[in-house]
Amino acid sequence: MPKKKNIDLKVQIGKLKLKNPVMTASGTFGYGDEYAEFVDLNTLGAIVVKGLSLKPKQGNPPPRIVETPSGMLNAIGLQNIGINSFIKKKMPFLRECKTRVIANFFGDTIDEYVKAAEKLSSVNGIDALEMNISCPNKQSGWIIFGTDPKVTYKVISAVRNSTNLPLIVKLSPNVTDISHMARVAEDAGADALSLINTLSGMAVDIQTRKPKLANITGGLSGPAIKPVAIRMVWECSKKVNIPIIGMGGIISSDDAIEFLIAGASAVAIGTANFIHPGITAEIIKGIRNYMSSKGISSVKEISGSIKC
Amino acid sequence: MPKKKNIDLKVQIGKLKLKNPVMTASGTFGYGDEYAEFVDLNTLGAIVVKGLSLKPKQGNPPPRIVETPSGMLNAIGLQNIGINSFIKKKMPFLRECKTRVIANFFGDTIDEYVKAAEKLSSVNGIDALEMNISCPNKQSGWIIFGTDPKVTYKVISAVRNSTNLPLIVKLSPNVTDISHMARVAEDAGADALSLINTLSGMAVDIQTRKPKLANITGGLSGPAIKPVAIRMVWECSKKVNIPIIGMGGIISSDDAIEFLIAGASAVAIGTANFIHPGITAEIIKGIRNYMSSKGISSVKEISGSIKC
Amino acid sequence: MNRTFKASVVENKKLINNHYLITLNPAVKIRKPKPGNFFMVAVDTGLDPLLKRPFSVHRWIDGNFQLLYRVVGKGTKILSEKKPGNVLDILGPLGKGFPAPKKNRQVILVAGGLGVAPVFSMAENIKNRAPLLFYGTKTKKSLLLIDEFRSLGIDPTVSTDDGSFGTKGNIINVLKRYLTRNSLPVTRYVLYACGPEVMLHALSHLATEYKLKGYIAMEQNMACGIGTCLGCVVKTRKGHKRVCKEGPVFPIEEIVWD
Amino acid sequence: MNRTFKASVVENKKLINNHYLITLNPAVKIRKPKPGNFFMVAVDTGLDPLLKRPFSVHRWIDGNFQLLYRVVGKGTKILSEKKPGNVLDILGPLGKGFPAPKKNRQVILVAGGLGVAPVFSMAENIKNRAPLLFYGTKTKKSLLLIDEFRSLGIDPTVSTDDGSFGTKGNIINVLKRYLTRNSLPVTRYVLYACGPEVMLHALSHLATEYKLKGYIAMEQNMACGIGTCLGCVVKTRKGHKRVCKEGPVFPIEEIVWD
Ligand SMILES: Cc1cc2nc3c(=O)[nH]c(=O)nc-3n(C[C@H](O)[C@H](O)[C@H](O)COP(=O)(O)OP(=O)(O)OC[C@H]3O[C@@H](n4cnc5c(N)ncnc54)[C@H](O)[C@@H]3O)c2cc1C
Ligand SMILES: Cc1cc2nc3c(=O)[nH]c(=O)nc-3n(C[C@H](O)[C@H](O)[C@H](O)COP(=O)(O)OP(=O)(O)OC[C@H]3O[C@@H](n4cnc5c(N)ncnc54)[C@H](O)[C@@H]3O)c2cc1C
Ligand SMILES: Cc1cc2nc3c(=O)[nH]c(=O)nc-3n(C[C@H](O)[C@H](O)[C@H](O)COP(=O)(O)O)c2cc1C
Ligand SMILES: Cc1cc2nc3c(=O)[nH]c(=O)nc-3n(C[C@H](O)[C@H](O)[C@H](O)COP(=O)(O)O)c2cc1C
Ligand code: FES
Ligand code: FES
Repeated sequence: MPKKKNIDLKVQIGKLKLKNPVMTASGTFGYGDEYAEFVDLNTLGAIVVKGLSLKPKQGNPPPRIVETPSGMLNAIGLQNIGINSFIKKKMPFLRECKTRVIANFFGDTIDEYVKAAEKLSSVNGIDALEMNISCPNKQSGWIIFGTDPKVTYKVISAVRNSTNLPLIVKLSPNVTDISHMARVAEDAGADALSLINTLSGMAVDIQTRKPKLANITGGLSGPAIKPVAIRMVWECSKKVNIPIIGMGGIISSDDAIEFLIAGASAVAIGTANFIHPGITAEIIKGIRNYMSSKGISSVKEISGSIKC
Repeated sequence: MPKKKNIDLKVQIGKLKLKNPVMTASGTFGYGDEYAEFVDLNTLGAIVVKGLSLKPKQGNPPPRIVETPSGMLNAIGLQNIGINSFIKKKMPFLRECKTRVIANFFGDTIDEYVKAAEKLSSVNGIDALEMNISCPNKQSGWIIFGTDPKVTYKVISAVRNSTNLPLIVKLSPNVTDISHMARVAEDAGADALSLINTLSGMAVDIQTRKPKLANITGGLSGPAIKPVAIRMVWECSKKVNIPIIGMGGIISSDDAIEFLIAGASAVAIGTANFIHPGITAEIIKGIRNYMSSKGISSVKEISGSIKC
Repeated sequence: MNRTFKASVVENKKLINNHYLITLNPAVKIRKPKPGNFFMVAVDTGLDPLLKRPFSVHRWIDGNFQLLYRVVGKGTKILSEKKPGNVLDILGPLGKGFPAPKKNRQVILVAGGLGVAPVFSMAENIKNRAPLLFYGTKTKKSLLLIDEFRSLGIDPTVSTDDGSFGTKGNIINVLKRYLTRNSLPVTRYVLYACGPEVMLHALSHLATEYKLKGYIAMEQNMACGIGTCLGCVVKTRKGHKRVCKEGPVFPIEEIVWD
Repeated sequence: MNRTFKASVVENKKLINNHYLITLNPAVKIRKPKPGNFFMVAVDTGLDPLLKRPFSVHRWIDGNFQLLYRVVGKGTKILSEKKPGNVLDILGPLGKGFPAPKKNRQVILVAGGLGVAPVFSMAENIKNRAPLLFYGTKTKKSLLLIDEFRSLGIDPTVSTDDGSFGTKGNIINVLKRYLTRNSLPVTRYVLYACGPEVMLHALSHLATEYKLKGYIAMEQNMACGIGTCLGCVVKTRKGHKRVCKEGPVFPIEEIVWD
């Protein structure tokens, strides 16, 4: 196979144009600044920031994380500095980065989601919104927004009507039929889907007989969940027409390419940033090498190219 | 802590009395005979055999298994020798083992489930039935029996009415609310629950762009899924009054004890048998040592002893 | 004798690019493996890689055994980094080996690439039967064991894909030409083959065409190695059969190719 | 200078039961760590264990550094099996170290168990300030570095839980008795402590009671070590703070105990 010289890594997520398909997963890259030492942020497709809420949140008490086989559980509890501080303290830095900035956000009520979306939409330098619907809904007994199709539809359409920015909906994987939830999100006006968020899990200390996380349960991420994530991306990509950002356990460019082949248009790197803080740049390089060695000129050709 | 001499490992699953809480997980221990070389079968709490159907099944084409980080995907496709051959060829051996024999079974239709249950119930030496409801339902467009509460209720009650043996229902973990399915199973007459079955997953070969399994998707098992399994056992044990057999990623006695503390009354060892064929006996020994070092006299004291 | 045991690495030698020869010393006395048998090797102690890896027995030397392997993925990579003194968890010997050839048969050994590992073991076993060896590889550099075969009194007929040694082209064609030029009745020959699927497939066509009998060693992803996971099946004329239990060696006519 | 680097094992020595001293040689020049800084160490190359493990810098010797660690779980077990020549992936130095003591302060070092690792590093740094050392362990056998402290000119005041060496009982009580017997105004003392949570908690009570100032090094499960996962927080009077970033060393009065 001839080695390709002109490799086109550009992808488009709705109206949002990215220089390459590699983004960071929310909550695993802080607000970008901590990683500047390890990776040239300008090379990234996009930076997705830690989930934001209207007001700052303290999050859960420690311990908040525990390692599991090829994975980790986290129960950070969505600790964040709040949208106002984010705009004041973090956006000046992010605006200077030659990459896309995607603001991940959430709320306890539909109203909070809408207000957060409106506020973020008016900020110069934010290129898209990613709404996290794996959060408990105060109004319906703290059941996760993303597990009841009716509530899911309602909160997404409300947000849709309050922003003109590209709207990415991040689905909860803890459902019976993810492709149904994907269609609901598409119908409600999502421009793209992110999947997957963490699987709900738990670990117990057999010496103390106490849960290893203060919050009892937490979200499972890392390589352990990759097979579930790949399956969900594949199932959803057959059912919706909007692009999918694939994530869950990506630790190498091979993993990223696997997501693209299965149907993702872009990928996000999460837990792997903790292990190799420079991993995002290496994954971009690896995708380029793969394309070059296979004679593929545009990364778009890889997306959804699975042969079943 | 004083070392205990009298360690009581006996547990009871409905009417079924086991000498200890360690069973084998269906599909990972064949029909027991292959393991006789590696572990004294008489020491096991119970042997759960490979899932049986009325007629023999060829299963899926290869490749059927692929390794994933700390786990594996399988798409055996429920290959089995059929109930008749099982009774004729495998039961004579199993009857001689001084352990409980639990027949795992499934069907394509409710009628097949009932017939299989009836047939197995009349066999001398079978101590309990475990019905696998993670199988596609021919009558409703091949949707899994265990993911639609109404169908789940129907198939379980039908089986309940056709057997007097202790009936264990093995739930599918690929649902939004496992504790709801657990209650449905309890209402339908299950004497106990097994959880979890495998998570639905997938892997793609980035060189050929083909799924790594001929069946495209498969079931994820092994240590990778343990946090999800522990969480589900815990959630269900709070909601039902029938005993739970916990499984999913157990590879050591510490793992087994973790399941017991989280709410399981017994445990089943699956994938670990492939890695260490003698693991079941070691896990029994490890539970005994744990109890001895903690001064616990009955394993029943461990079950559900989590401190949240 | 238990088939689960620990063995310590005596030597782990790089032969050529990516190909290694590891010598293992079992901590206990183990059954002597037959040519075609294999071992499941745990390359590390953590939970990733999770499953043991299957490798054919290559040689058996005074209670030690050797495996010949190629680095293809993460398990074999880790294996290649093992040093003398490291201890590995092993299961085996497993599977059905090559059956002994009937009297008066001319044995034809066929090896493709690293299929030469078990074929050598068979050759050693039946060297007094003056077997013929047809051995194909990609290129001259990946040829292994030529001297060792010669010291068994076997002069390999070699082909390489790029023609850098022996005949250029695939070894099944070379074998075919040999058969057409030879006058022995086909019933006098018996094949023993191991190699990549595409080679075995071509060989089975040749066997059908020439009505040749013989045995081939198959590969398939494995979890247990002892017949219980049903993961390693291949399609045969009698339904799915397990490579680890009914195989890895199958009568050539039994395999159904897609 | 990049803080991700590879380092090869120079020596990995068992000191006492379960306690090891590893000497690492970075492949590139790295920043010199301060007492209280830590490194995140990848103990293996597979995906299990997945996360790097945090260890305080114990000593820095001509560009090499040493970690003193105890085998408590699977990561440290694997680390203890590393041999000279093995290469590890490392991140660091990380976190805020112990601040330099103000002039005229009498430094009191307090170490519990393996907390002695960073405390020694601090002691080495300020040996000319004639620090006092209060050092408690379970039993005589688990006492480490006594000779090394002496060679810094420090004579440790020791207590053991079982009384097998020094005073019997916990070291905070020993320190308390020392303070009650001494006439220096409390504002002249400054504490530098590392040890198990229960010891630090007791020390903080003592500090409150005696209005002592000082610094303690905290531990918490970590994923990233660089402040982004928010996994490693502890409760402080100013809300949750990250052990890896705002810590591991905190002013003693800042920590809120449950
Ligand atoms: C009976 C038998 C005998 C074998 N003998 C040899 C030998 O003598 N020398 C040698 O180099 N190789 C041999 N192989 C192939 C060898 O098992 C694989 O190359 C090896 O498992 C790859 O592991 P990996 O982790 O490096 O690759 P990865 O691709 O990372 O492995 C991922 C998974 O796929 C499985 N896998 C990948 N390739 C194969 C394969 N070809 N066959 C079976 N499973 C595979 C692995 O076991 C593992 O579970 C044999 C295979 C079988 C079935
Ligand atoms: C800043 C800091 C400095 C440390 N310095 C030292 C040192 O110098 N020497 C030493 O022996 N130990 C030190 N520790 C503790 C050490 O990190 C743990 O003992 C080690 O991570 C245990 O790993 P494991 O895999 O053996 O245990 P496991 O229990 O198998 O580990 C499971 C998970 O829990 C985490 N974990 C377990 N115990 C601790 C702990 N006490 N602190 C943080 N994470 C933990 C592990 O990192 C891992 O993610 C330090 C911890 C921190 C936070
Ligand atoms: C520590 C941690 C914090 C996270 N915080 C958020 C968050 O604030 N918002 C969100 O949508 N997802 C959050 N996630 C989920 C990740 O963005 C990602 O979906 C998930 O971790 C799977 O990818 P991975 O396996 O590559 O980590 C978090 C994950 C981790 C591990
Ligand atoms: C190869 C394989 C075959 C299986 N076959 C069955 C089966 O026939 N019936 C069934 O109910 N579960 C089957 N299972 C699921 C296991 O019994 C068990 O629920 C699951 O693997 C989780 O446990 P583990 O992680 O310990 O393997 C199978 C699992 C594997 C890996
Ligand atoms: S590898 Fe499990 S049946 Fe063959
Ligand atoms: S370890 Fe990630 S924030 Fe401290």
